[in-house]
Order: sequence, then structure tokens, then C-alpha cells
Amino acid sequence: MKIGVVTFPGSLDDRDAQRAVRLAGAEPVALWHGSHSLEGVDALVLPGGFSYGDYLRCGAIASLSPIMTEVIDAANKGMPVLGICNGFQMLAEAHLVDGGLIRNDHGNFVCRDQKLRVENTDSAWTSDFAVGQEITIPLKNGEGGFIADAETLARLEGEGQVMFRYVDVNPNGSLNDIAGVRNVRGNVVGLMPHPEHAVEAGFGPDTDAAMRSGVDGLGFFTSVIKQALVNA
Amino acid sequence: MPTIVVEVMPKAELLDPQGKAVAGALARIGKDGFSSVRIGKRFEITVDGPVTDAVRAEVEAIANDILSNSVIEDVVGIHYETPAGETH
Amino acid sequence: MPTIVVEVMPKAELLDPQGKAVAGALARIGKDGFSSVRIGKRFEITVDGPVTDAVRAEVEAIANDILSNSVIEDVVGIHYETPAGETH
Amino acid sequence: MTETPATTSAPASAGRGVADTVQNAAATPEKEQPYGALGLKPDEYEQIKKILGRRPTSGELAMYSVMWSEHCSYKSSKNYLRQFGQKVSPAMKKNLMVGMGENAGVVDVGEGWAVTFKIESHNHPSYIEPFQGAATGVGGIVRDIISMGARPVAVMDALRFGDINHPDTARVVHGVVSGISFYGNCLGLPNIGGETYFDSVYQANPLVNALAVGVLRHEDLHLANAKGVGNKVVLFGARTGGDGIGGASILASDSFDEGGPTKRPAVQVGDPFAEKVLIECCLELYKNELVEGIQDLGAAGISCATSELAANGDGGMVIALENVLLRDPTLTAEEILMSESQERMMAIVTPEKLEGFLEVVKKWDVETSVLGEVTDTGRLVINWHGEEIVNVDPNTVAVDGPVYDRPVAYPSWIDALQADSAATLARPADAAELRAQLLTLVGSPNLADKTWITSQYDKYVLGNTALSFPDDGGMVRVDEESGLGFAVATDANGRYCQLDPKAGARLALAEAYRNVATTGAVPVAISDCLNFGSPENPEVMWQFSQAVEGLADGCLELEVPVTGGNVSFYNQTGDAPIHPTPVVAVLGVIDDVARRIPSGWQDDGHNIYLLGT
Ligand SMILES: Nc1ncnc2c1ncn2[C@@H]1O[C@H](COP(=O)(O)OP(=O)(O)O)[C@@H](O)[C@H]1O
Repeated sequence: MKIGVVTFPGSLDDRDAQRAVRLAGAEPVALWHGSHSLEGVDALVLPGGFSYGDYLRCGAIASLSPIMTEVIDAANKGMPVLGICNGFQMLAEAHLVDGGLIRNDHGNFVCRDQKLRVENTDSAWTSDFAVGQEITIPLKNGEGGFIADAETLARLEGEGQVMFRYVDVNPNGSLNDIAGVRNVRGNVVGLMPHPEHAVEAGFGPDTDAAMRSGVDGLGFFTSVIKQALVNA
Repeated sequence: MPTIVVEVMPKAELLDPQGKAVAGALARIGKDGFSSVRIGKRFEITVDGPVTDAVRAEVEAIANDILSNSVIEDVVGIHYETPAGETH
Repeated sequence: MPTIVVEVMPKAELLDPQGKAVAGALARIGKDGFSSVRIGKRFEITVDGPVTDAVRAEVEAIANDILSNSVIEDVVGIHYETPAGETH
Repeated sequence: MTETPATTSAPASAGRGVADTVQNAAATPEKEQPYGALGLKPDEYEQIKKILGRRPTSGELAMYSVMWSEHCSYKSSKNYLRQFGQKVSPAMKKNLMVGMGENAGVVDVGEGWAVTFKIESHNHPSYIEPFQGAATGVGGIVRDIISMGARPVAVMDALRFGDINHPDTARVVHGVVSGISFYGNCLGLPNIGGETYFDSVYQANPLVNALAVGVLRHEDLHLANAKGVGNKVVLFGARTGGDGIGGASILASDSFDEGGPTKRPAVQVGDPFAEKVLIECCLELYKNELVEGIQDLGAAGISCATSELAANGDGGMVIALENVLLRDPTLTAEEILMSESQERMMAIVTPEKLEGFLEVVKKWDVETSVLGEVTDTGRLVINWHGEEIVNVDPNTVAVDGPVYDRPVAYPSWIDALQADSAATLARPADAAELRAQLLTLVGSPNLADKTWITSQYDKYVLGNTALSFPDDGGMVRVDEESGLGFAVATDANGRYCQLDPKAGARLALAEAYRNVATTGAVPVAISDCLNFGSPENPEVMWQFSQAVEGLADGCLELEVPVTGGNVSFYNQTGDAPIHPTPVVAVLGVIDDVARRIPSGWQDDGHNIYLLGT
């Protein structure tokens, strides 16, 4: 299975996402924002970082990149797309998921090992998790506050589109502690925490067993690989 | 060269944590009397030629589609200023 | 309640990375004709009572000392608006 | 016509397009020049006239003034820093690929890999505008690393602030930390450690020392010099604007008055996104072998880059200054020469490769202009709209600046300070007092948890961080296959150094060395940032001489070479200098990061030993 990772000017975690794809057992394909080709990949990751410096609104300028035409088209046709942090912000700016992301309520960038509760597993990227499972994934952002108007929020909650919720600490003022959401169809998932930073023992978040040993992020990538096998 | 000013504010019904933080800071240093602060953006765009109707239409489109995100923000003003400074 | 608008822009002689990024994006998607974009802040402050001279003086002080950083920014406008919307 | 004296920090100029030419300078020897406002002493000005055989043009004056500033010329420290090159054993040179004097030292770490690292100060700008000052400090040190041909892979920050309860401290702390966080995070470089201290001696003079580490394959090593007659001199990156004009000399050699930041010269504004793109662009240029060398533009901007490149190369260069792409078209030639606009680089490119160079640069949306070419005339010639405004021997600008043997004096107060030892303090009389003392200690700002700071830094990006806060040293994997990695720690204790600068410097070295060794890595190299008061104060100069001697001797004993660093003088408020604060960074190598040893207890049942004396 081929999973494309799109690099935008200012992408930072693109190589980490490629590594995660590789460790999960798929073939990572580096895609360039300025191209119009998805090179035949089966799924897409929009990685974290500060595309275009995140200067206008996070993800806003990247969402206008040439390749986004193809990304939006593929997403609408059902291709699995995972937006991580800046990638989540791009999904929101491109209206592929509902809501918006604004500056953290405390005003600072925050980097921490974040506990999340899996609220729903009904998506291309989450079938390897169990509902109610608690996982630890690094979080690092300055603008991760999830907001939506009351009506949208009620719909997301009602339709089971809230995928992950922050546990113990709400690190950025997100409404309803929302850490990640999906689109109606379930092929597009966006979240602020970084699963690609929890895929390799020694370089992940701390766990009770040992420092830096957390690999809970692998589940995102193994989920999408399994789904591809089922659909094949 | 003429300057166009576009003003964007966070939607009134949504949270504005930055504004809240500033309001809190003002209260803490004893500047009360201010009941709320909201923080938006102000864009100054310089255009190369005269401000024609086509330019106006284009600026309006840019303001709505790029300079603001309609899910969370509103465009609250677009002003066209000549170099002399008066507003049309 | 009356609203006061304070406008803050990055100093003209300093780099404005935000504006630069937006100008670049506009050019890339074929919206040319805009020679520069600068991005500043727009504060909407609601006051509890009437806008007296004392309030004006206070707002001016806040604008210069708290809402802007005089090393890198200029306060380019302070407008007092009544609920009806007209500017004084 | 009357001459109006210059009041600004930038030289008076006759206006755009009609700059002071070499011809004009020769014809008007009597013209009064504002060398004093530019930080030059009368005898230095006389020396410049002697070198040139005429008065300098205003452009030449701008160049000499920034390049001969303490900050760029090391005129007060040079005589002492020589020890780092002299007190070396063969073992210390063994793994050294590039030693002191280049943009950053390079160490062979095995398996064909090399590591380069350097620590540098951005103290004064960080007091005036803490956010941008600290941010551009990170940006500057990272560009040093790129200029060696390396990919930057980590940053660290050693910080010293005033009293935590002083009303101005919060402004500085919040600004500095968010500036480092903003720039480092946006560049995608993990922050793997640092230090934070509060002490009133740093009240109006915080210390912001930023460190960057890069890795490269041996064959990718590049040195910045202008060799090869006919090769093109290309400026690329951000456009040149009015940022930080005169900053190098004015900001770095002036001290501040009590009572807050009243002096507000133009500051530099950083654009980490532009720098991130510049990094990727430079790495692609190196990889495709499209450049001979790349020099970063830091303090003193184009003045520094042209004169250093020329002096380190074949000795000559000719530049058409009007080719510099400007953000502000009203800049004068002198201002362009002095501008400290960030995120710019200067490359030397052979004519055959220019086209390929321009293609790569275009791919990354980076703006470029060809300024001129390398010559063998031994002269750096700068033209402005066809007129010669600079014609100098670049060595006189960049290498053979003034060197001072400043007077030193043993501080009269030091014996009393040393005698006033902790032994004279009352001991806690009972358990309750002891408890209270302990609680005071652990609650004190210098011992308290630093998470408020470290949680604003991305430590995960790049996926290779093996150790970071709260570990004693940071560690990063270099090679995914073998697990080869490096560790770095920075340390200094200004209070020890105030008591005894020689012993204090040795202790700083020993502490950083231990912090690296306890991670499991073998210490192999040192970089240092020497933060002191005014060199014109003989007592400060004595402290400096002692600290350098202590550090150089310590390095010889431990057999680790100093590969580079930075001297920051004039750190004082009024006449009161800061405590001498030599920050020492130690780099170590570990052949497999899987064998690293984190701080803290790992498992139940382990034995605890206390080692040493
Ligand atoms: N300004 C800073 N930037 C990055 N890391 C820091 C900074 N200040 C402290 N740290 C990190 O926090 C941890 C604790 O620091 P410190 O309290 O100084 O520890 P110690 O006293 O053991 O050296 C260390 O891992 C150190 O690297």
C-alpha cells in the first residue's frame, strides 16, 4: 500500500510521517505541494508544521496550494486522508472537516504528552482502536483550540464525528475537549496531536513502563493499511 | 498608490481567547470600565493601478475567501483610501 | 454600549512576514495587481459608560502601552463608535 | 552650504544614487565624518585613513565601523582567545575537521558523519525587544550551521534574567521564551535543553545564548570563501530592508541606562518560515553541487559577508550594490551595507552552474540577485550605480582590525567577597528550621521546575530526540540505521565566576562535561559563549583573562578542543557589570542512542550510588 505525505513549504513533520508509514508497513510516497499529481497513492497524510509560516491563519495559505485541488477531489471520492496538526488546520480551511482552529486559550505554544480518549472508531484511520480506549500521543501547537458554532458542534457530537477527546488536561481551550474529528463519510480525519511522534520506542512519549516508549500512534497507520487490505 | 483596508473580526458568537486575555490583563492592572475586548485583523493592501469596479469585486472576493475564514470570522469593513488619505 | 476601535500596524520600515506571505499567496493564485500587503491588528473595546475625555485619554494610553509594542508597531487609528455605528 | 552633524546611527548620506564616492573622498579630505556616532575611536578613524591613504567614503566608514566593532572584530578578546588554539594536544586535534575561526567548528563523529555546533549571544537586542531579539538570535546561529554545509537538527538556549520579582522581568522572560519558541518551533528544530537563571545582576541585561547543532556527511563539508576568479557572488533569501541598521556596532557595544528600554534603534524582525525555506534551498544547492560556498549574513550584513568571503578567498571581489533587492527602495548605499535584515545568504557560484543555481532557488520561491564576481586584485570594490563607493583591502576590514591589550586589574573587592563564606552563616537550629530552609530552596526560582518554559518548545520534531528536558543533556540520533548520535549540555554559574572567574570557568566546563558523560556519550568538543561586562573596565578584563585561562587549561586537561564560540562584552547596567558568565557547551558522541542513560530513576529495585568526592 502506498501512502502519500504532502510536503508544503514550512512542513516540518513530513519526514516523521513518512517514517511512521514505513514502520507501520506501508510505502511512503513524498508528494510536493506544487504538483497536481497524487502519484497513484491509496491514502494521504497532510503533515504537521508551519506551512507558509502559518502567518494568515494556520493552514490557510497551504489550502490554496496546487495539490489541494487533487486532495479535495480524492477526499470527496472517499480516499482516506489524515490531517495532523497543521494538516488538520488545512482540512478545516478547505472545509473538508467542520469547525475551525484558533489560538490556544492560554496564548502559548504547548508541547506535551497528551492523553486522549478514543470516542469513535468508525473511520479509515481508527479501526485498530477501541471505543473508550485511552492513548497517549504528543501534542505540540500554538493554535489548536477547536471551535465551531453551537449547531455544528451539536451535529458533530450527535453524528459521532468527534473521534478523540483530551483527557485530564484540555491543553488549548478546545470546545468539548475535542482533539480530533472526521467528515461524515469517515474517510477524512483531522486531529491536533501527532500520532507520527508515537511510533518508535525510544523516541515517543513517556509511558508507565519506560521513558519515551509510547507507540500508540501506530494504530492510525495500521488501521488504514488494514482497511486497504479489506477493500482490495 | 491607492491602499485598500480590509477589516476582519472573529465571529461574535465564538470564543476570542486573545481578546479575553487582553481584557483580563486590563482589569488586573486596574483599567476597568472596559467590558470586553475582541481582536481581529487589519489588512492594508496596496494596488498597482486605480481602484476600478473590477478591483473592488476582486478585493471583496479575496476578503471573503482568503483573508477571512467564514466559519470563524466576519469581514466587517472594506475601505478604499487614496494616497491623500481620505476614505471613499 | 459604545465601542472603541484601535488599529495597530507593524512599523513600515520593518519586515512584515505575515503580509509578505499573503502577498506571495495572492500572486501564486494569479491575483496580481496587488503590490504589497501588510497585516496589523484591530481591537474592538466595549466601554461600560459614556466616552468621556478621561476614557479617551485612558484608551490612548492603553493603545500605546498595552495594545501595541512601540518598538515594532504603530497605533494608526483610534475610532469611537456609538452603538448606532457612526464615527465621532 | 553648511554641514549638518549626523544625529542618527546611520551615516549621513548625500541621498540615493549620489553616494560619497572614492573619487570624492580623495578630493575632500577635510570633510567631517560621524565616526564617533558609529562607535569608532579617534585613533581607529586615523588608522582607517592611514590604511586607505585618504579619508574613507561614507560607505567605507560604515563597513569599517561595523566590522571593527567589538562584536565583529573581537578586538579586546583576540589576544586571550589564542590560548584555545595553543593549548592543544594531538588527541584534541584527532577528530577535528574544522577548528576555531570558521562559522562553526566541525567534528568527525564516525561512520562518515560529522557534527557542527556553536553557541552565540543575542543579549542586547533581547532586552530592547525580547521576542524579536531572541527569535533572531536563534535564526542567526542556525544560519552559521547551514553555512558549513550541515543540516541543522537541534537547538538549545541558555538564559539569564533579572530578579523574578522585578516589574520588568516578566516582559523579558515572556518575550524571550516565546521568541525562541516561535522561531525554533517554526523552523522544525527540536529544542533539547538549556538553562534558566534569575539574578538581579542581569536585570537590564538579560543573557540570551542560543546554540544550534547540525549534521553532515564528511563529503558535504563546505567552507565560506570567495575563490576562483570570475565566480559569481550571489545574494539570496529575504530582501534587504532597514532592519537593525547600525545594530551591530550600536547595539553590541553600548550599555543601557537604568530605567528601561529608552534607546530604541531599529530592531530586526525574524521570519522563521523564510529561514526554513532557505535551509531546504541551501541543502539542495549543496547536494546538487551548485555552490562553492555559502556565507550567512548576520551582524554587519553585506559588509561582513563580502569582506569575509573575499579575505578568506582569493582576496578580491567586485560588487554592484544597486543589484541588491530591496524591501525599502529609499535605503541609501551605506544603509544597504549595514542592514541586518535576517534570512539572507551570500553564495559563490561558478558561471557554468549559475543557471542550475537559479533553478533551485526559484523552486523554493527564494529571491536572488547576482551582485558581482570574484577577482584577484586583492581589493574589495563596491560600486553604486556605476560609481565606486568602496575600494578596500578586505583583510583590513575583516581580519586585521585593531587589537587591544586592555589593562587588567585585580578587583579590590574580591578578597572580601571570598572571605564572606557560607561557613559564617547560622546553621538551622532544629528540624522545623531545616525544613523551612529546604522548602525555601526547592521553591526558589533557580531550582524550581522549568516546565513553563520547556513546554513551549517542540522536542519531538524530526523524530530523533533521544533525550531532552528534564534530562541533564540533550541527545539526538544522527543515523537511523546504526543509532549513532550526539549529546550536548550547556552550563555556567555566574556566582562561582564572580568569586573566582578561573575556577568558575573550569567548573562550568566540568559540569557540562559531566552532564554529557552521564548520558552515556563521550565528550569530544566545546563551544563557549563568554558573557562579560565592559572590556574597558580593567576589573572586567581581569575576570575575562582569568576565565579564558581557566577554560583553556581545563580543556587541555580533559583533552577536548574548543571549536568555536562567541564573546559578548558590555553586559552591564550603568557601571555595574554582570557576573562573569562563561557559558560552556560540551558535545559528546554515542555510538548507539539506544544505550543512552536518562536522568531519573528508571525501575524499582535499582541500587543508588554516590560517586566522587
Ligand atoms: N531555557 C531552557 N531551554 C531549554 N531547556 C531548558 C531551559 N531551562 C532549563 N531547561 C531544561 O530543563 C531541565 C531542568 O533544568 P535545570 O533545572 O537547570 O536542571 P539542572 O539543575 O539539573 O541542570 C534540563 O533538562 C534543562 O535542559
